Amino acid sequence: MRVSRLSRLALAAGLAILPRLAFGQDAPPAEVVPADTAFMLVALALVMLMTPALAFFYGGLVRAKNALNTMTMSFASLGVVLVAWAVLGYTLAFGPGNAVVGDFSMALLRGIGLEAKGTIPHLLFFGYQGTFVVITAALISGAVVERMRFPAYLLFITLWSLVVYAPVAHWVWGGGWLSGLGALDFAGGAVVHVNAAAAALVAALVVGPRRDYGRRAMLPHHVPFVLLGAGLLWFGWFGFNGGSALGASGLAAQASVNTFLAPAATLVVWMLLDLKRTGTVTAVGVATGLVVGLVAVTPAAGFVSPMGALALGAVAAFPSYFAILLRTRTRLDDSLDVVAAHGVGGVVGALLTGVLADPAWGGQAGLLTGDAARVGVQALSVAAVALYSGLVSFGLLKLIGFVTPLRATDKMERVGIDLADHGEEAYTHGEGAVLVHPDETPVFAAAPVPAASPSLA
Amino acid sequence: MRVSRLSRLALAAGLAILPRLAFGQDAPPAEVVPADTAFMLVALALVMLMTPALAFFYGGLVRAKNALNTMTMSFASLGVVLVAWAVLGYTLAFGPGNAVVGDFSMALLRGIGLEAKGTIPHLLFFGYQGTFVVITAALISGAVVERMRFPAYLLFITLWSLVVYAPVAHWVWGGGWLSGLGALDFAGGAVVHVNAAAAALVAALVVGPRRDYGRRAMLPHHVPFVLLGAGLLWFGWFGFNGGSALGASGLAAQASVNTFLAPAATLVVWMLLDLKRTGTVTAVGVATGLVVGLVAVTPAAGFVSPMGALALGAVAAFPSYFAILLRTRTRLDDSLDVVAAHGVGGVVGALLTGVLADPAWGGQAGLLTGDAARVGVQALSVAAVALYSGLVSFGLLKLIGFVTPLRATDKMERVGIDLADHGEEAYTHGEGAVLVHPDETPVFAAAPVPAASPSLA
Amino acid sequence: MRVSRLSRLALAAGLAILPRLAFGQDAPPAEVVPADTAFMLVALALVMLMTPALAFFYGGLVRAKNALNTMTMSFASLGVVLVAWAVLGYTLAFGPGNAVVGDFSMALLRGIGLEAKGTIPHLLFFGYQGTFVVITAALISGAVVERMRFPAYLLFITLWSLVVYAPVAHWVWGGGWLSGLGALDFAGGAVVHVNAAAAALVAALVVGPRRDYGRRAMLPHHVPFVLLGAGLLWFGWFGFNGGSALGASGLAAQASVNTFLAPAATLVVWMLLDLKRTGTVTAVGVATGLVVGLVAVTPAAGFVSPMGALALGAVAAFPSYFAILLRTRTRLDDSLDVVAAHGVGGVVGALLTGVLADPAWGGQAGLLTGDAARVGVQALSVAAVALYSGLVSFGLLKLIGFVTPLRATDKMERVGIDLADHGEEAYTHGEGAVLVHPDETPVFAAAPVPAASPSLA
Amino acid sequence: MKLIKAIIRPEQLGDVLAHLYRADIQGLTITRCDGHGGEHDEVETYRGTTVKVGLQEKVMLDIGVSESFVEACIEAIVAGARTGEVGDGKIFVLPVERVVRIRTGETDTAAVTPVAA
Amino acid sequence: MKLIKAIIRPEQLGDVLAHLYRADIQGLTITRCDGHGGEHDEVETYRGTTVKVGLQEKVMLDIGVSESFVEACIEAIVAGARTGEVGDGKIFVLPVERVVRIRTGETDTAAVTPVAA
Amino acid sequence: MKLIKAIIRPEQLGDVLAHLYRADIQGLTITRCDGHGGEHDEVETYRGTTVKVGLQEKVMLDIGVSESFVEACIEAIVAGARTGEVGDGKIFVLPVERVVRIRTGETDTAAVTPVAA
Ligand SMILES: Nc1ncnc2c1ncn2[C@@H]1O[C@H](COP(=O)(O)OP(=O)(O)O)[C@@H](O)[C@H]1O
Ligand SMILES: Nc1ncnc2c1ncn2[C@@H]1O[C@H](COP(=O)(O)OP(=O)(O)O)[C@@H](O)[C@H]1O
Ligand SMILES: Nc1ncnc2c1ncn2[C@@H]1O[C@H](COP(=O)(O)OP(=O)(O)O)[C@@H](O)[C@H]1O
Repeated sequence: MRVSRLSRLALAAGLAILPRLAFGQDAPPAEVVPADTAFMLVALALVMLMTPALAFFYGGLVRAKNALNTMTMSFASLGVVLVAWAVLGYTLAFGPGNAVVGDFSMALLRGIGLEAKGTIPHLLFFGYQGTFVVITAALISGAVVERMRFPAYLLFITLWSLVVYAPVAHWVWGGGWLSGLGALDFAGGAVVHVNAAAAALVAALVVGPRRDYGRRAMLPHHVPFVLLGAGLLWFGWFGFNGGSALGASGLAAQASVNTFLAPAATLVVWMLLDLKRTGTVTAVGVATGLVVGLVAVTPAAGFVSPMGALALGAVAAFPSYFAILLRTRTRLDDSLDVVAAHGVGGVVGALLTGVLADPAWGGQAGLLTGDAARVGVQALSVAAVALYSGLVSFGLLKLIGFVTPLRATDKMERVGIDLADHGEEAYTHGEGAVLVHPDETPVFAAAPVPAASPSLA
Repeated sequence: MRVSRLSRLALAAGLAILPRLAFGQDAPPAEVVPADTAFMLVALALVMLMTPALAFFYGGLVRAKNALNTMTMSFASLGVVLVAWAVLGYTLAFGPGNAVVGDFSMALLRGIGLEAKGTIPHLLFFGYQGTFVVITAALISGAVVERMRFPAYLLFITLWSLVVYAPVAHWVWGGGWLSGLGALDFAGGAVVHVNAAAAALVAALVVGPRRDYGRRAMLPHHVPFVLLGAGLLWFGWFGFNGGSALGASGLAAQASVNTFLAPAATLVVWMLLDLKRTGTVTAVGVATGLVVGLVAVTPAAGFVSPMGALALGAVAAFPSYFAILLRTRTRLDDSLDVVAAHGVGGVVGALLTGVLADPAWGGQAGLLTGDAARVGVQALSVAAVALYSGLVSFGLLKLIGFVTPLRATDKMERVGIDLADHGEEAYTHGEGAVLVHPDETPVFAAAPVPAASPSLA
Repeated sequence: MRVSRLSRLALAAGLAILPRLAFGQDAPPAEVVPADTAFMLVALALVMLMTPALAFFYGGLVRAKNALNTMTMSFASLGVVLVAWAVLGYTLAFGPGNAVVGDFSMALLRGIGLEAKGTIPHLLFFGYQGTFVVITAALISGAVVERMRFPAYLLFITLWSLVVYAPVAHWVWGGGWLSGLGALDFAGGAVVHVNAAAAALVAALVVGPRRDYGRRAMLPHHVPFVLLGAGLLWFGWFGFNGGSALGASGLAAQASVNTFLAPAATLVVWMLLDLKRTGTVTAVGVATGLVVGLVAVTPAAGFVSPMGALALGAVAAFPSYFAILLRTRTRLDDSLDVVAAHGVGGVVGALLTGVLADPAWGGQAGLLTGDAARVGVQALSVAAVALYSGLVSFGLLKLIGFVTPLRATDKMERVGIDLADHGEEAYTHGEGAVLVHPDETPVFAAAPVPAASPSLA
Repeated sequence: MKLIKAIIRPEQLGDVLAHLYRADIQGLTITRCDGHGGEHDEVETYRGTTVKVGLQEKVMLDIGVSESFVEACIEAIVAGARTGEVGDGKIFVLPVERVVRIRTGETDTAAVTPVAA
Repeated sequence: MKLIKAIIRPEQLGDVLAHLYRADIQGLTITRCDGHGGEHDEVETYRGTTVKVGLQEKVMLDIGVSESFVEACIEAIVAGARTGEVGDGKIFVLPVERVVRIRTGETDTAAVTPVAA
Repeated sequence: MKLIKAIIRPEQLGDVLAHLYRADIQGLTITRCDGHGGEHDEVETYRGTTVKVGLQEKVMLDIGVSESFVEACIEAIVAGARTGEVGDGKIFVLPVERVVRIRTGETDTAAVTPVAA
């Protein structure tokens, strides 16, 4: 298991590695280290930025009439999910509890102060973990954009963060049952990516495909935004993977540089596949490819060598590339390919971590270095997370469906969710818009057209 | 007063808290601490980014024909205000001087070297403070966009940074009279937000409303830019509030996590208010709400508990939300709601700091923890700053009005300030544009139309 | 030479300055310092972000039909150039080798681990240097956008990074011949900017001007993107210049604050020049001016005083401003002014470093402080780099021209490279697009028009 | 049946619409366009490149009306669009041979009569 | 020679094009526009500002056809564009005096006959 | 009075304008549009989705001219717009019944005569 093996490594390598979850178990009396705090303060900001970045990555891929809805789906997670995390989620994930879930001991942030957790203030650890749940919940939106109603979405991600994310985080990072099996998940291949992808798959199925899916061309309305989002995601991912070392250690350097190298390799392979298949290198492909590389290296960042990261990135391009091609032949309208990018990418990353883990780079052996069982454990952990996330997400969606409709009406879809659920358009010029004076109550019904008017309409 | 109390706290809590202004007064012989320097180097960059971020937040809210003008108003502050700060502003704010203003001892950066100021190099402290004056001056532009002439604006913010910002910063952070009263302003609720908002209010009144204000719909031309700006502002704000601890301390962790939690709470309340009032959650509202949360937590970040920050964020949503609704019923064309967001938000934040300040989290008591007078001091400090800023800004604008017109002509407004004052358009396709050869002097007069031509026009 | 002088300085000034290239030569047994690692982990991320930033700076300046091509040119560098750097480039630049080039000792990252290089892990140093080569190669694209074929471009920058960048980096930073002459280049005035500009000049000449160059107006399609790119570039540049101190030292503070001040001065001068010449302050000018200031301060950041940086920034505005004006009168279609901004800016910065270098700020004397020969050395280093880069780039392009055409056809240019080489458009609404079912092989030929149809077309 | 094609300033659109609605003319189609006429050219500068932009943003209205409404329609447009400065725009009246309302298939005058709901 | 000017919903464009191609009508020009008719106004809110947006996004087709194709063309448009809800749009048929194909200088019917390649 | 409606390639607009100005035709209105004709379709790919984009970017000119200028106008457009490749576009000449200059209320030929200043 990660904790104990990492501790051994820490001794072996003589490095001040700070395993992510050593706390509250067998960790030595901890003290706050300023340099680690300095790095983690920045890592907090970097990972926070990933959710706005996702808003642009996703927002550029949809049609203009749904751009704001898609972006707001990400931004809203910074509100509802983060508040839920502070109130209840954190303690369910990181409270002692049992093997399956934490407890209520730190509900409403009780007892979380500036004392050391590892080598950083506990409060900072709490905040840093909060950035993870926010982006994980937001990832799901990619499967239901352009037709899920916004209130239902808000309800879903809030509950999901408590009922799905928190326990799964507990299993892997909070001292739960998966952490006992020796599953390697450095920065959240299973907890973040596979978890979100399983929920996305189920949500896409429950909500159903867009009315035009498979019948009409629905093209990205703003590809530069996709690139902007991808660029900022990569930037933030240095905080995501590097920060998962929880200090400014050599391990953080390894994770960061691996986070730099793996997507580069994925990018190269993706461009070559594109060139081979269509004779062109698409910009959307470039953005997608590098995100897939980032996803794949996430579980591996602190366990594989830099050359291993390059190899992992290159190999990870294939399954996701073809999964995307395949998906469009199906009736599964996973609109922004959460499953192909985060699901397939996350699974491949987790398995390759089991293959490529290198005792010289993180203290864990993998298939190539003699630990044949590792890949099995990795597969098991991924399967468990996917299964749990999928089943509970299904239940949640059905439940929410009783309270409020999940699905936008045909008319809303045609007009666009921006107007329907947000009362706004992304790009306006304001011509022909008539100011409603604040005292007139805005009527949603139309202005009455004179009934028997001789006029022309 | 912040300095002395913080020092006491530092001792009491046994933490290496570095009070922002302890320098040159009763501070112990200081030494540069690498970990603190590491964090503050990044904080400098983070706060610098907030001004470009503001350019997008503001730029998306105006009409396309004024987008570049609005954005350039922010970017220009990184030029003129920063140079003024290096030449004169810093010494007026942080030079010993008297209770009202600094002196000229550090004009032209004299004597500012790499020696320690607190635990970071003095030069870094200077640079970090420079990022604050740049964004504060840029904030004002939100009240005068779409009709103030650009040269007058440049003149105004340059002088304002010297005559208004520098003294006010001296009062609160430079050892001036307000710092003697015990006013709490962690990262600039009064100095930055109330200060800018008062100037903005006056500027909106002096320059007057846009010609179409209240008569025609003037809609945001690019809401995704508003979200981009808000996202990057939040990101940079970790440097703004976290960095105000001036080191990688527990205080920085507290300030950073509070900066993460408060806007989340504001966001949730804002969305609910929106839902309740119009049945929709607007994206502009999401962006506005989170900025209001950030403003409100600014004075409080290092003085309140995380739960306090959540509460503060939630409460702060109400006054600003309704202030924005109210403003549109008035003739006050504070076009981008600087007063409602930064003024009301800043005042509410300052007062709530007085209410929620928690001795266990920063060493200062507030109303709820027994110091009933605190709220009064907070109110006084806010009022003093607002009054001074308002009055002097008024004088400055009148003065500048003698030198160069403040206000764009009707025609400029109609055509858009981008063309009028910048000779550019934000989005062009170039069709119908005729290249002027470099040797022809560009004539602003039209090409002569043949006088008695039989042709058709 | 930088190494030895810096070492002397380090002793003299009693500061923990970490000269960039002291490693593997006469450096004392090194140890990893957590605070330095913390800062450099962030610097890595910051400089990485500069390449996406460049994508927007460049992408906004071209016409909409080439926006994706231009942006992808930058993003692709994060793939191909980075992989080449890991495989071979790094060892050619930083391997011991001889005075001209490194060797193959660290090919495929052999021997690069977490041991200290200076005060940070060697692997982190490798990654940080990787960000430099990526952006340098991407800079070149500005000279050939809107008409160079994408596959040829990919080939070119990959080879260029190995055959040009790596040796030049070796000369200056890897212990090569230029580092023996005492040339000062703090963060890459010569290695990055002059180097890229020389290649750009040659590439613009070899590929030839756009068909419409000088005949038709080709306007920036999206000026806000230019500002976004400039803002993010500035942000990242704190990692570029500050990080070149390779630790969280006073030197890093000096470099960072100089990186803040110099562009501010350039901006002010640029705005005044604009105002004087055309009566308006252009937003594109603002973006360009600040980038020129950043380029100019790059070689100087760690060698000049803050007042020196202000002066340098102000002076550096003039040559680049007029170089841009001049360029449009020539047949040299350096489309995005790589030569005027990076070439002229880099040369001016290098020379002014020789003039303004201040022993009190970095330990090196310049013309004004008594070392008259310095400017000559600076000129020599710049000339050597420009010459080598220009000549080898010429050879490379000619070579690649044998393998695959460099230049897009007239038709491709007319339609836009986005469609031609990427099969995408930047902004689509999808109307009129017909879905091709995955099983139909996409035919590039048109749908057959019925030959003898009586219909109307 | 006529098609009235009016080119006006975008900032006058609101006023023109108000006048048209008051004249009971509700059906119309609007297109953004650029016009060239007797107005002065704008000079723009992008880095070293100076251009003369002879085109001004305009808005084009296409309004199908029956003969009896032609006068009222023109008057409403003129009332809303006139500023008196060069560049106010033009109105063209084109003959129409047939009109079809797509929803119902009604033709001619019936096609442009408003729905009574 | 007629010019058929049809205003339709943007989301129906694909269907309309399909019907037109099937009717062997290949030459056409499309413009994005905004329409006002009997449809309900949308209310939008931006901060404190509430606006009624009376304009709906539409697409305008300009299709030059010879007389014999007028019926087929109208039928194709109606078939592709009708949803039955208010807002489906209108078709105007205008007389054309002359058509020129720019590439060849051919005029009238020849100008709109498709190239045999 | 005629309305000349020309659909041309956007990249030829500059040349067409130059020719028109030389022919003393200054008043005109330009709209961006998309055209379909005998040109090849472009194939675009976005992730797994492949689409055929049958529409090419075009520019439409609306030019009101008095009868005597029709020939000159057509010639100017053809001169500026012809490249010889498929896709050069079409010109339609429509009859106009009335023209009004909004600024002055002048009608017909007077409405399109340029201001002498
Ligand atoms: N002959 C014409 N054909 C088509 N549009 C025209 C014509 N003349 C003018 N316009 C349109 O009307 C607008 C205003 O015309 P202009 O001649 O500048 O002003 P005015 O009508 O006030 O004299 C132009 O920008 C153009 O869009
Ligand atoms: N008289 C008219 N002239 C020009 N365009 C019209 C006219 N009437 C309607 N339109 C266009 O047709 C669209 C639909 O018309 P509307 O009257 O709302 O629906 P319907 O035709 O189904 O009754 C409008 O949005 C507008 O673009
Ligand atoms: N019948 C038509 N009605 C309206 N526009 C047409 C028609 N035919 C062609 N066009 C327009 O002209 C453009 C060029 O026409 P096309 O037939 O491709 O080339 P060419 O005229 O050179 O044979 C088309 O893209 C379309 O915009």
